[in-house]
Amino acid sequence: MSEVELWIALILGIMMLSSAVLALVVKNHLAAVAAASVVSLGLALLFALMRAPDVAMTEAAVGAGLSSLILALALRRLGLWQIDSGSENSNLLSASSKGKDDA
Amino acid sequence: MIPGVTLELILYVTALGLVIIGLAGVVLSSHLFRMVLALVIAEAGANLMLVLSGYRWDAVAPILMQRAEQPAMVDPVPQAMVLTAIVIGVGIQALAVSILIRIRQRYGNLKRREVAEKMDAEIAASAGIRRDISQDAPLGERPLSPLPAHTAESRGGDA
Amino acid sequence: MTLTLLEIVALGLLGAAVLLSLLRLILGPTTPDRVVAADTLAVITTSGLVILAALLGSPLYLDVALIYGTLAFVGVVAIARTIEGNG
Amino acid sequence: MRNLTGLLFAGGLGFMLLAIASGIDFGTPPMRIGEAIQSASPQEVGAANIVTSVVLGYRGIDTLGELAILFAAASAAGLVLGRRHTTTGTQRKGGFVLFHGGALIFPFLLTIGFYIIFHGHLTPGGGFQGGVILAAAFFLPLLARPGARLHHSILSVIEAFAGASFILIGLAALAEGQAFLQPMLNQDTLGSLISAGTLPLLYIAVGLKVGAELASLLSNLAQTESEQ
Repeated sequence: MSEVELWIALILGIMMLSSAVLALVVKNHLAAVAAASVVSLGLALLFALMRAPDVAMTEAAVGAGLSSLILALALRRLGLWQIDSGSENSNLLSASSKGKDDA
Repeated sequence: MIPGVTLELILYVTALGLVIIGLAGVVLSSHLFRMVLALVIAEAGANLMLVLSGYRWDAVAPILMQRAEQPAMVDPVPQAMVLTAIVIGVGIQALAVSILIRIRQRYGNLKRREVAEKMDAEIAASAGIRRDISQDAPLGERPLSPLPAHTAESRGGDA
Repeated sequence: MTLTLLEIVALGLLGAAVLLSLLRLILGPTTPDRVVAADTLAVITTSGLVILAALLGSPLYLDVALIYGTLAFVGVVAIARTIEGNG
Repeated sequence: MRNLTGLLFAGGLGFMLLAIASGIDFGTPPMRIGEAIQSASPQEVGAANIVTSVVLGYRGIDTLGELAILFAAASAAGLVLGRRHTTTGTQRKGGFVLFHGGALIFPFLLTIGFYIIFHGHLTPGGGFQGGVILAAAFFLPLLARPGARLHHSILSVIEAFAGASFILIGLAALAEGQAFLQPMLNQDTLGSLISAGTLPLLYIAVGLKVGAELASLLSNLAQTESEQ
Protein backbone atom coordinates (compact mmCIF):
# COMPACT_ATOMS: atom_id res chain seq x y z
CA MET A 1 0.00 0.00 0.00
CA SER A 2 2.75 2.38 0.91
CA GLU A 3 4.41 1.62 -2.41
CA VAL A 4 1.23 2.55 -4.27
CA GLU A 5 0.82 5.69 -2.20
CA LEU A 6 4.35 6.68 -3.06
CA TRP A 7 3.79 6.34 -6.78
CA ILE A 8 0.49 8.22 -6.65
CA ALA A 9 2.11 10.99 -4.63
CA LEU A 10 5.03 11.14 -7.05
CA ILE A 11 2.81 11.55 -10.11
CA LEU A 12 0.61 14.08 -8.35
CA GLY A 13 3.63 16.02 -7.12
CA ILE A 14 5.07 16.24 -10.62
CA MET A 15 1.69 17.31 -11.94
CA MET A 16 1.16 19.99 -9.31
CA LEU A 17 4.62 21.48 -9.40
CA SER A 18 4.83 21.63 -13.18
CA SER A 19 1.40 23.16 -13.56
CA ALA A 20 2.18 25.64 -10.77
CA VAL A 21 5.21 26.79 -12.74
CA LEU A 22 3.11 26.80 -15.89
CA ALA A 23 0.45 28.96 -14.25
CA LEU A 24 3.06 31.63 -13.61
CA VAL A 25 4.99 31.59 -16.87
CA VAL A 26 2.38 30.95 -19.53
CA LYS A 27 1.52 34.04 -21.52
CA ASN A 28 -2.23 33.68 -21.77
CA HIS A 29 -4.20 34.43 -18.63
CA LEU A 30 -6.94 31.92 -19.31
CA ALA A 31 -4.40 29.14 -19.68
CA ALA A 32 -2.92 30.29 -16.40
CA VAL A 33 -6.31 29.93 -14.72
CA ALA A 34 -6.66 26.43 -16.17
CA ALA A 35 -3.20 25.50 -14.88
CA ALA A 36 -4.01 26.87 -11.43
CA SER A 37 -7.15 24.76 -11.36
CA VAL A 38 -4.99 21.73 -12.14
CA VAL A 39 -2.91 22.56 -9.06
CA SER A 40 -5.93 22.51 -6.79
CA LEU A 41 -7.17 19.36 -8.51
CA GLY A 42 -4.01 17.50 -7.63
CA LEU A 43 -4.23 18.98 -4.16
CA ALA A 44 -7.70 17.51 -3.68
CA LEU A 45 -6.48 14.05 -4.68
CA LEU A 46 -3.49 14.40 -2.38
CA PHE A 47 -5.78 15.38 0.52
CA ALA A 48 -7.85 12.27 -0.16
CA LEU A 49 -4.64 10.24 -0.11
CA MET A 50 -3.79 11.80 3.25
CA ARG A 51 -7.08 10.48 4.71
CA ALA A 52 -8.69 13.89 4.85
CA PRO A 53 -11.92 13.50 2.88
CA ASP A 54 -13.47 16.62 4.39
CA VAL A 55 -10.62 18.79 3.28
CA ALA A 56 -10.48 17.04 -0.08
CA MET A 57 -14.14 17.79 -0.62
CA THR A 58 -13.73 21.43 0.33
CA GLU A 59 -10.74 21.77 -1.93
CA ALA A 60 -12.64 20.08 -4.76
CA ALA A 61 -15.64 22.34 -4.35
CA VAL A 62 -13.66 25.52 -3.86
CA GLY A 63 -10.62 24.90 -6.01
CA ALA A 64 -12.20 23.21 -8.97
CA GLY A 65 -15.52 24.98 -9.09
CA LEU A 66 -15.61 28.26 -7.28
CA SER A 67 -12.05 29.45 -7.76
CA SER A 68 -11.99 28.95 -11.50
CA LEU A 69 -15.48 30.44 -11.65
CA ILE A 70 -14.33 33.60 -9.85
CA LEU A 71 -11.12 33.89 -11.83
CA ALA A 72 -12.82 33.32 -15.16
CA LEU A 73 -15.50 35.92 -14.39
CA ALA A 74 -12.79 38.33 -13.33
CA LEU A 75 -10.89 37.72 -16.56
CA ARG A 76 -14.01 38.52 -18.50
CA ARG A 77 -14.50 41.75 -16.63
CA LEU A 78 -10.84 42.65 -16.78
CA GLY A 79 -10.89 42.28 -20.53
CA LEU A 80 -8.09 39.77 -20.47
CA TRP A 81 -10.12 36.97 -21.95
CA GLN A 82 -8.78 37.16 -25.46
CA ILE A 83 -7.33 33.97 -26.82
CA ASP A 84 -4.58 35.84 -28.61
CA SER A 85 -4.24 38.95 -26.54
CA GLY A 86 -1.56 41.00 -28.15
CA SER A 87 -0.80 43.85 -25.79
CA GLU A 88 -1.79 42.29 -22.50
CA ASN A 89 0.75 39.54 -22.67
CA SER A 90 2.87 39.28 -19.64
CA ASN A 91 5.49 36.84 -18.69
CA LEU A 92 6.83 36.13 -15.28
CA LEU A 93 10.39 37.05 -16.06
CA SER A 94 9.72 40.06 -18.21
CA ALA A 95 9.76 42.55 -15.36
CA SER A 96 13.24 43.76 -16.13
CA SER A 97 12.96 43.69 -19.90
CA LYS A 98 10.89 46.79 -20.04
CA GLY A 99 11.16 47.32 -23.75
CA LYS A 100 9.42 44.05 -24.42
CA ASP A 101 6.52 44.99 -22.20
CA ASP A 102 6.08 48.37 -23.69
CA ALA A 103 6.21 47.16 -27.24
CA MET B 1 11.82 1.71 -6.53
CA ILE B 2 14.21 4.58 -6.31
CA PRO B 3 16.21 4.29 -3.09
CA GLY B 4 16.05 7.20 -0.71
CA VAL B 5 12.80 8.55 -2.07
CA THR B 6 10.14 8.21 0.58
CA LEU B 7 6.54 9.31 0.75
CA GLU B 8 7.55 11.89 3.31
CA LEU B 9 10.14 13.42 1.03
CA ILE B 10 7.82 13.62 -1.95
CA LEU B 11 5.02 15.22 0.03
CA TYR B 12 7.21 17.76 1.76
CA VAL B 13 8.94 18.68 -1.47
CA THR B 14 5.55 19.19 -3.11
CA ALA B 15 4.21 21.36 -0.31
CA LEU B 16 7.35 23.44 0.05
CA GLY B 17 7.74 23.68 -3.69
CA LEU B 18 4.24 25.08 -4.01
CA VAL B 19 4.90 27.66 -1.29
CA ILE B 20 8.19 28.69 -2.87
CA ILE B 21 6.82 28.85 -6.39
CA GLY B 22 3.91 30.93 -5.16
CA LEU B 23 6.06 33.37 -3.22
CA ALA B 24 8.55 33.67 -6.06
CA GLY B 25 5.62 34.40 -8.32
CA VAL B 26 4.39 37.12 -5.99
CA VAL B 27 7.83 38.72 -5.95
CA LEU B 28 8.69 38.30 -9.60
CA SER B 29 5.48 38.65 -11.56
CA SER B 30 4.97 41.79 -13.53
CA HIS B 31 1.22 41.52 -13.80
CA LEU B 32 -1.17 41.91 -10.92
CA PHE B 33 -3.44 39.05 -11.99
CA ARG B 34 -0.49 36.69 -11.86
CA MET B 35 0.12 37.87 -8.33
CA VAL B 36 -3.34 36.67 -7.33
CA LEU B 37 -2.70 33.31 -8.98
CA ALA B 38 0.64 33.05 -7.22
CA LEU B 39 -1.04 33.75 -3.89
CA VAL B 40 -3.55 30.98 -4.59
CA ILE B 41 -0.72 28.56 -5.31
CA ALA B 42 1.21 29.52 -2.18
CA GLU B 43 -1.92 29.06 -0.11
CA ALA B 44 -2.38 25.59 -1.59
CA GLY B 45 1.13 24.65 -0.50
CA ALA B 46 0.56 25.95 3.01
CA ASN B 47 -2.67 23.98 3.32
CA LEU B 48 -0.94 20.81 2.17
CA MET B 49 1.77 21.40 4.73
CA LEU B 50 -0.80 21.70 7.52
CA VAL B 51 -2.59 18.52 6.53
CA LEU B 52 0.71 16.66 6.36
CA SER B 53 1.40 17.56 9.95
CA GLY B 54 -1.63 15.54 11.04
CA TYR B 55 -0.89 12.45 8.95
CA ARG B 56 -0.34 9.12 10.59
CA TRP B 57 0.85 5.86 9.14
CA ASP B 58 -1.79 3.21 8.55
CA ALA B 59 -4.59 5.34 9.87
CA VAL B 60 -8.08 5.92 8.58
CA ALA B 61 -10.05 9.10 7.98
CA PRO B 62 -11.37 10.70 11.19
CA ILE B 63 -14.90 9.45 10.66
CA LEU B 64 -16.40 6.77 12.85
CA MET B 65 -17.75 3.84 10.90
CA GLN B 66 -19.63 0.79 12.02
CA ARG B 67 -16.65 -1.41 12.60
CA ALA B 68 -15.86 -4.07 15.13
CA GLU B 69 -12.63 -2.52 16.35
CA GLN B 70 -11.74 1.07 15.75
CA PRO B 71 -8.44 1.51 13.90
CA ALA B 72 -6.19 4.49 14.45
CA MET B 73 -7.31 7.79 12.99
CA VAL B 74 -5.40 10.75 11.65
CA ASP B 75 -5.40 13.97 13.62
CA PRO B 76 -8.67 15.85 13.03
CA VAL B 77 -7.53 19.23 14.35
CA PRO B 78 -5.28 20.26 11.41
CA GLN B 79 -7.99 19.15 9.03
CA ALA B 80 -10.52 21.42 10.70
CA MET B 81 -8.03 24.28 10.50
CA VAL B 82 -7.40 23.70 6.81
CA LEU B 83 -11.14 23.50 6.21
CA THR B 84 -11.41 26.99 7.64
CA ALA B 85 -8.36 28.23 5.75
CA ILE B 86 -9.63 27.10 2.36
CA VAL B 87 -12.97 28.86 2.74
CA ILE B 88 -11.32 32.05 3.96
CA GLY B 89 -8.86 31.78 1.09
CA VAL B 90 -11.61 31.87 -1.49
CA GLY B 91 -13.14 34.92 0.16
CA ILE B 92 -9.82 36.71 0.05
CA GLN B 93 -9.35 35.68 -3.54
CA ALA B 94 -12.70 37.16 -4.50
CA LEU B 95 -11.84 40.38 -2.69
CA ALA B 96 -8.46 40.60 -4.44
CA VAL B 97 -10.08 40.03 -7.80
CA SER B 98 -12.64 42.75 -7.23
CA ILE B 99 -9.89 45.14 -6.20
CA LEU B 100 -8.12 44.25 -9.43
CA ILE B 101 -11.27 45.16 -11.33
CA ARG B 102 -11.32 48.56 -9.65
CA ILE B 103 -7.65 49.12 -10.42
CA ARG B 104 -8.25 48.27 -14.02
CA GLN B 105 -11.18 50.72 -14.16
CA ARG B 106 -9.10 53.45 -12.60
CA TYR B 107 -5.71 53.04 -14.23
CA GLY B 108 -6.59 51.14 -17.36
CA ASN B 109 -3.83 48.67 -16.87
CA LEU B 110 -2.71 45.92 -14.59
CA LYS B 111 1.03 45.92 -15.08
CA ARG B 112 2.64 46.30 -11.72
CA ARG B 113 5.16 48.94 -12.68
CA GLU B 114 2.78 51.19 -14.54
CA VAL B 115 0.11 50.98 -11.87
CA ALA B 116 2.66 51.79 -9.20
CA GLU B 117 3.92 54.78 -11.13
CA LYS B 118 0.46 56.15 -11.75
CA MET B 119 -0.49 55.56 -8.15
CA ASP B 120 2.62 57.35 -6.92
CA ALA B 121 1.97 60.26 -9.20
CA GLU B 122 -1.59 60.48 -7.98
CA ILE B 123 -0.56 60.37 -4.35
CA ALA B 124 2.09 63.01 -4.91
CA ALA B 125 -0.36 65.22 -6.77
CA SER B 126 -3.01 64.99 -4.12
CA ALA B 127 -0.48 65.67 -1.40
CA GLY B 128 0.82 68.65 -3.29
CA ILE B 129 4.47 67.66 -3.33
CA ARG B 130 6.90 67.24 -6.16
CA ARG B 131 7.73 63.73 -7.06
CA ASP B 132 11.37 64.19 -7.76
CA ILE B 133 12.88 61.14 -6.17
CA SER B 134 13.02 58.15 -8.40
CA GLN B 135 10.75 55.31 -7.28
CA ASP B 136 12.71 52.68 -9.15
CA ALA B 137 15.55 50.60 -7.95
CA PRO B 138 18.67 52.62 -7.21
CA LEU B 139 20.71 53.08 -10.34
CA GLY B 140 24.36 53.58 -9.61
CA GLU B 141 25.37 56.27 -7.19
CA ARG B 142 22.79 58.59 -5.81
CA PRO B 143 23.03 60.84 -2.82
CA LEU B 144 21.17 59.43 0.13
CA SER B 145 19.33 62.62 0.97
CA PRO B 146 19.26 64.88 -2.07
CA LEU B 147 20.21 68.44 -1.30
CA PRO B 148 17.88 71.18 -2.50
CA ALA B 149 20.42 72.44 -4.98
CA HIS B 150 20.88 69.02 -6.48
CA THR B 151 17.25 68.10 -6.73
CA ALA B 152 16.46 70.55 -9.47
CA GLU B 153 19.42 69.34 -11.43
CA SER B 154 18.64 65.69 -11.02
CA ARG B 155 15.01 66.23 -11.88
CA GLY B 156 16.03 68.00 -15.02
CA GLY B 157 18.30 65.10 -15.79
CA ASP B 158 15.53 62.60 -15.31
CA ALA B 159 13.14 64.45 -17.52
CA MET C 1 -1.63 -5.13 1.27
CA THR C 2 -1.44 -6.66 -2.14
CA LEU C 3 -3.09 -5.28 -5.18
CA THR C 4 -5.04 -7.33 -7.62
CA LEU C 5 -4.10 -7.26 -11.27
CA LEU C 6 -7.17 -5.16 -12.03
CA GLU C 7 -6.13 -2.44 -9.63
CA ILE C 8 -2.57 -2.41 -10.93
CA VAL C 9 -3.78 -2.05 -14.51
CA ALA C 10 -6.24 0.68 -13.55
CA LEU C 11 -3.64 2.64 -11.65
CA GLY C 12 -1.12 2.30 -14.47
CA LEU C 13 -3.62 3.51 -17.03
CA LEU C 14 -4.59 6.44 -14.84
CA GLY C 15 -0.98 7.42 -14.32
CA ALA C 16 -0.28 7.27 -18.04
CA ALA C 17 -3.40 9.32 -18.73
CA VAL C 18 -2.34 11.95 -16.20
CA LEU C 19 1.11 12.22 -17.71
CA LEU C 20 -0.19 12.46 -21.28
CA SER C 21 -2.73 15.16 -20.37
CA LEU C 22 -0.03 16.98 -18.46
CA LEU C 23 2.11 16.93 -21.58
CA ARG C 24 -0.72 18.52 -23.54
CA LEU C 25 -1.27 21.06 -20.77
CA ILE C 26 2.36 22.13 -20.84
CA LEU C 27 3.04 21.90 -24.56
CA GLY C 28 -0.39 22.90 -25.79
CA PRO C 29 0.23 25.57 -28.36
CA THR C 30 -3.10 27.33 -27.98
CA THR C 31 -5.22 28.22 -24.98
CA PRO C 32 -8.19 25.97 -25.83
CA ASP C 33 -5.76 23.05 -25.91
CA ARG C 34 -4.72 23.83 -22.37
CA VAL C 35 -8.28 24.30 -21.16
CA VAL C 36 -9.34 20.98 -22.65
CA ALA C 37 -6.31 19.34 -21.07
CA ALA C 38 -7.28 20.76 -17.68
CA ASP C 39 -10.83 19.44 -18.13
CA THR C 40 -9.48 16.03 -19.07
CA LEU C 41 -7.34 16.06 -15.97
CA ALA C 42 -10.43 16.83 -13.90
CA VAL C 43 -12.22 13.80 -15.33
CA ILE C 44 -9.17 11.61 -14.75
CA THR C 45 -8.95 12.88 -11.20
CA THR C 46 -12.58 11.98 -10.59
CA SER C 47 -11.97 8.41 -11.64
CA GLY C 48 -8.76 8.45 -9.62
CA LEU C 49 -10.78 9.37 -6.54
CA VAL C 50 -13.12 6.45 -7.17
CA ILE C 51 -10.20 4.05 -7.48
CA LEU C 52 -8.69 5.55 -4.34
CA ALA C 53 -11.96 4.82 -2.52
CA ALA C 54 -11.65 1.21 -3.63
CA LEU C 55 -8.01 1.05 -2.58
CA LEU C 56 -8.58 2.54 0.84
CA GLY C 57 -11.64 0.37 1.30
CA SER C 58 -13.87 3.21 2.39
CA PRO C 59 -16.98 4.57 0.68
CA LEU C 60 -16.42 8.02 2.15
CA TYR C 61 -14.23 9.09 -0.73
CA LEU C 62 -17.01 8.55 -3.23
CA ASP C 63 -18.67 11.73 -2.00
CA VAL C 64 -15.55 13.64 -2.87
CA ALA C 65 -15.63 12.20 -6.38
CA LEU C 66 -19.29 13.20 -6.70
CA ILE C 67 -18.58 16.79 -5.71
CA TYR C 68 -15.56 16.91 -7.92
CA GLY C 69 -17.42 15.65 -10.95
CA THR C 70 -20.26 18.13 -10.60
CA LEU C 71 -18.25 21.21 -9.79
CA ALA C 72 -15.53 20.63 -12.37
CA PHE C 73 -18.35 20.90 -14.92
CA VAL C 74 -19.33 24.30 -13.57
CA GLY C 75 -15.75 25.55 -13.62
CA VAL C 76 -15.14 24.40 -17.16
CA VAL C 77 -18.41 25.97 -18.29
CA ALA C 78 -17.28 29.27 -16.80
CA ILE C 79 -13.93 29.11 -18.57
CA ALA C 80 -15.61 28.16 -21.82
CA ARG C 81 -18.00 31.10 -21.54
CA THR C 82 -15.01 33.30 -20.97
CA ILE C 83 -13.37 31.99 -24.14
CA GLU C 84 -16.51 32.97 -26.01
CA GLY C 85 -15.85 36.47 -24.84
CA ASN C 86 -18.16 39.38 -24.81
CA GLY C 87 -19.53 38.54 -28.22
CA MET D 1 18.81 42.19 -10.82
CA ARG D 2 15.34 42.18 -9.38
CA ASN D 3 14.76 38.68 -10.65
CA LEU D 4 17.95 37.54 -9.04
CA THR D 5 17.05 38.97 -5.65
CA GLY D 6 13.60 37.52 -5.95
CA LEU D 7 14.93 34.07 -6.69
CA LEU D 8 17.43 34.42 -3.88
CA PHE D 9 14.61 35.35 -1.51
CA ALA D 10 12.54 32.40 -2.60
CA GLY D 11 15.47 30.03 -2.29
CA GLY D 12 16.36 31.24 1.18
CA LEU D 13 12.78 30.98 2.29
CA GLY D 14 12.63 27.48 0.91
CA PHE D 15 15.73 26.51 2.84
CA MET D 16 14.26 27.91 6.04
CA LEU D 17 10.97 26.10 5.51
CA LEU D 18 12.82 22.88 4.76
CA ALA D 19 14.78 23.25 7.96
CA ILE D 20 11.52 23.66 9.86
CA ALA D 21 9.82 20.79 8.06
CA SER D 22 12.68 18.40 8.70
CA GLY D 23 12.01 18.82 12.40
CA ILE D 24 8.43 17.64 12.12
CA ASP D 25 7.93 13.95 12.64
CA PHE D 26 6.03 12.59 9.70
CA GLY D 27 3.41 9.95 10.25
CA THR D 28 3.55 9.91 14.03
CA PRO D 29 0.51 9.69 16.27
CA PRO D 30 -1.47 12.89 16.56
CA MET D 31 -0.92 15.62 19.06
CA ARG D 32 -2.27 15.31 22.53
CA ILE D 33 -5.31 17.41 21.79
CA GLY D 34 -6.04 15.33 18.74
CA GLU D 35 -5.99 12.14 20.75
CA ALA D 36 -8.14 13.69 23.46
CA ILE D 37 -10.69 14.83 20.91
CA GLN D 38 -10.71 11.45 19.20
CA SER D 39 -11.44 9.63 22.42
CA ALA D 40 -13.91 12.13 23.88
CA SER D 41 -15.80 13.28 20.82
CA PRO D 42 -18.23 10.35 20.31
CA GLN D 43 -19.58 10.72 23.84
CA GLU D 44 -19.45 14.49 24.15
CA VAL D 45 -20.66 15.60 20.75
CA GLY D 46 -22.06 12.50 19.14
CA ALA D 47 -21.08 13.26 15.56
CA ALA D 48 -19.63 10.43 13.54
CA ASN D 49 -17.49 12.88 11.61
CA ILE D 50 -14.89 14.06 14.08
CA VAL D 51 -13.82 16.95 11.88
CA THR D 52 -17.37 18.25 12.12
CA SER D 53 -17.31 17.96 15.87
CA VAL D 54 -14.07 19.93 15.93
CA VAL D 55 -15.35 22.58 13.54
CA LEU D 56 -18.71 23.10 15.21
CA GLY D 57 -18.47 21.56 18.64
CA TYR D 58 -15.07 22.32 20.02
CA ARG D 59 -14.14 25.32 17.88
CA GLY D 60 -17.55 26.78 17.15
CA ILE D 61 -16.42 30.32 17.79
CA ASP D 62 -13.75 29.91 15.15
CA THR D 63 -16.44 28.99 12.70
CA LEU D 64 -18.39 32.07 13.69
CA GLY D 65 -15.27 34.15 13.06
CA GLU D 66 -14.80 32.46 9.74
CA LEU D 67 -18.35 33.30 8.76
CA ALA D 68 -17.71 36.88 9.79
CA ILE D 69 -14.57 37.01 7.67
CA LEU D 70 -16.38 35.55 4.69
CA PHE D 71 -19.21 38.03 5.15
CA ALA D 72 -16.73 40.90 5.37
CA ALA D 73 -14.92 39.73 2.26
CA ALA D 74 -18.14 39.31 0.29
CA SER D 75 -19.57 42.66 1.32
CA ALA D 76 -16.25 44.41 0.72
CA ALA D 77 -16.10 42.89 -2.75
CA GLY D 78 -19.63 44.11 -3.39
CA LEU D 79 -18.68 47.52 -2.09
CA VAL D 80 -15.56 47.72 -4.22
CA LEU D 81 -17.38 46.60 -7.33
CA GLY D 82 -20.29 48.87 -6.59
CA ARG D 83 -22.78 50.23 -9.08
CA ARG D 84 -25.47 47.65 -9.39
CA HIS D 85 -27.45 49.26 -12.14
CA THR D 86 -25.07 48.98 -15.01
CA THR D 87 -26.12 47.10 -18.05
CA THR D 88 -25.75 43.42 -18.56
CA GLY D 89 -26.60 41.05 -21.27
CA THR D 90 -24.70 42.05 -24.36
CA GLN D 91 -23.13 38.65 -24.27
CA ARG D 92 -24.66 36.03 -26.44
CA LYS D 93 -26.96 33.49 -24.90
CA GLY D 94 -25.49 30.11 -24.23
CA GLY D 95 -25.68 27.36 -26.77
CA PHE D 96 -28.17 24.52 -26.76
CA VAL D 97 -26.03 22.21 -24.64
CA LEU D 98 -25.25 24.80 -22.01
CA PHE D 99 -28.81 26.09 -21.86
CA HIS D 100 -30.56 22.76 -21.43
CA GLY D 101 -27.67 21.09 -19.67
CA GLY D 102 -27.72 23.83 -17.08
CA ALA D 103 -31.48 23.43 -16.64
CA LEU D 104 -31.06 19.67 -16.32
CA ILE D 105 -28.21 19.75 -13.87
CA PHE D 106 -29.82 22.35 -11.59
CA PRO D 107 -32.01 19.95 -9.55
CA PHE D 108 -29.13 17.51 -9.28
CA LEU D 109 -26.85 20.20 -7.92
CA LEU D 110 -29.56 21.27 -5.49
CA THR D 111 -30.04 17.69 -4.29
CA ILE D 112 -26.31 17.09 -3.91
CA GLY D 113 -25.86 20.36 -2.06
CA PHE D 114 -28.58 19.64 0.47
CA TYR D 115 -27.40 16.05 0.83
CA ILE D 116 -23.92 17.26 1.64
CA ILE D 117 -25.25 19.78 4.15
CA PHE D 118 -27.65 17.41 5.90
CA HIS D 119 -25.11 14.62 6.19
CA GLY D 120 -22.32 16.87 7.34
CA HIS D 121 -22.07 15.14 10.71
CA LEU D 122 -22.04 11.63 9.24
CA THR D 123 -20.02 11.70 6.06
CA PRO D 124 -17.38 14.11 4.78
CA GLY D 125 -18.91 17.40 3.86
CA GLY D 126 -20.90 19.99 5.65
CA GLY D 127 -22.07 23.53 5.42
CA PHE D 128 -19.18 25.04 3.53
CA GLN D 129 -19.01 22.46 0.79
CA GLY D 130 -22.76 22.25 0.42
CA GLY D 131 -23.00 26.03 0.40
CA VAL D 132 -20.50 26.23 -2.42
CA ILE D 133 -22.52 23.71 -4.40
CA LEU D 134 -25.75 25.63 -3.77
CA ALA D 135 -24.11 28.84 -4.94
CA ALA D 136 -22.86 27.11 -8.07
CA ALA D 137 -26.33 25.67 -8.69
CA PHE D 138 -27.97 29.06 -8.51
CA PHE D 139 -25.26 30.69 -10.55
CA LEU D 140 -25.25 28.22 -13.42
CA PRO D 141 -28.43 29.64 -15.05
CA LEU D 142 -26.77 33.05 -15.04
CA LEU D 143 -23.99 31.67 -17.15
CA ALA D 144 -26.47 30.35 -19.67
CA ARG D 145 -28.68 33.45 -19.73
CA PRO D 146 -26.57 36.55 -19.27
CA GLY D 147 -29.60 38.77 -18.92
CA ALA D 148 -30.92 37.00 -15.86
CA ARG D 149 -29.91 38.06 -12.41
CA LEU D 150 -30.32 36.85 -8.89
CA HIS D 151 -32.49 38.74 -6.48
CA HIS D 152 -30.10 40.34 -4.09
CA SER D 153 -32.81 41.14 -1.60
CA ILE D 154 -33.88 37.51 -1.25
CA LEU D 155 -30.26 36.46 -0.94
CA SER D 156 -29.54 38.96 1.77
CA VAL D 157 -32.68 37.95 3.67
CA ILE D 158 -31.61 34.28 3.56
CA GLU D 159 -28.12 35.22 4.62
CA ALA D 160 -29.30 37.36 7.50
CA PHE D 161 -31.67 34.70 8.80
CA ALA D 162 -29.01 32.00 8.56
CA GLY D 163 -26.44 34.08 10.39
CA ALA D 164 -28.94 35.10 13.05
CA SER D 165 -30.08 31.53 13.60
CA PHE D 166 -26.47 30.39 13.96
CA ILE D 167 -25.95 32.90 16.75
CA LEU D 168 -29.36 32.15 18.27
CA ILE D 169 -28.56 28.44 18.53
CA GLY D 170 -25.33 29.38 20.24
CA LEU D 171 -27.13 31.69 22.63
CA ALA D 172 -29.71 29.00 23.38
CA ALA D 173 -26.89 26.79 24.60
CA LEU D 174 -25.80 29.68 26.77
CA ALA D 175 -29.31 30.00 28.18
CA GLU D 176 -29.27 26.30 29.05
CA GLY D 177 -26.30 26.96 31.24
CA GLN D 178 -23.75 25.51 28.87
CA ALA D 179 -20.96 27.08 26.87
CA PHE D 180 -21.65 29.16 23.77
CA LEU D 181 -22.43 26.98 20.76
CA GLN D 182 -22.14 23.81 22.77
CA PRO D 183 -24.23 21.07 21.14
CA MET D 184 -27.44 20.39 23.00
CA LEU D 185 -30.57 18.33 22.53
CA ASN D 186 -30.77 14.60 22.49
CA GLN D 187 -27.71 13.11 20.90
CA ASP D 188 -29.43 9.90 19.87
CA THR D 189 -27.59 6.99 18.36
CA LEU D 190 -24.24 7.64 16.80
CA GLY D 191 -24.41 7.50 13.05
CA SER D 192 -28.10 8.06 12.43
CA LEU D 193 -29.32 11.07 10.51
CA ILE D 194 -30.90 12.73 13.52
CA SER D 195 -28.06 12.72 15.97
CA ALA D 196 -25.34 14.97 17.26
CA GLY D 197 -27.79 17.42 18.84
CA THR D 198 -27.77 20.85 17.28
CA LEU D 199 -24.83 20.28 14.96
CA PRO D 200 -26.97 19.58 11.87
CA LEU D 201 -28.98 22.76 12.52
CA LEU D 202 -25.78 24.75 12.79
CA TYR D 203 -24.51 23.24 9.57
CA ILE D 204 -27.76 24.07 7.77
CA ALA D 205 -27.38 27.67 8.89
CA VAL D 206 -23.74 27.72 7.77
CA GLY D 207 -24.63 26.18 4.43
CA LEU D 208 -27.40 28.65 3.67
CA LYS D 209 -25.26 31.60 4.73
CA VAL D 210 -22.24 30.54 2.71
CA GLY D 211 -24.40 29.72 -0.29
CA ALA D 212 -26.20 33.07 -0.23
CA GLU D 213 -22.97 35.01 0.26
CA LEU D 214 -21.14 33.26 -2.52
CA ALA D 215 -24.09 33.49 -4.90
CA SER D 216 -24.39 37.24 -4.40
CA LEU D 217 -20.62 37.57 -4.75
CA LEU D 218 -20.62 35.65 -8.02
CA SER D 219 -23.52 37.59 -9.44
CA ASN D 220 -21.78 40.81 -8.43
CA LEU D 221 -18.72 39.68 -10.32
CA ALA D 222 -20.74 38.65 -13.33
CA GLN D 223 -22.60 41.94 -13.65
CA THR D 224 -21.41 45.05 -15.41
CA GLU D 225 -19.36 43.06 -17.79
CA SER D 226 -20.18 45.21 -20.76
CA GLU D 227 -18.90 48.33 -19.09
CA GLN D 228 -15.62 48.52 -20.91
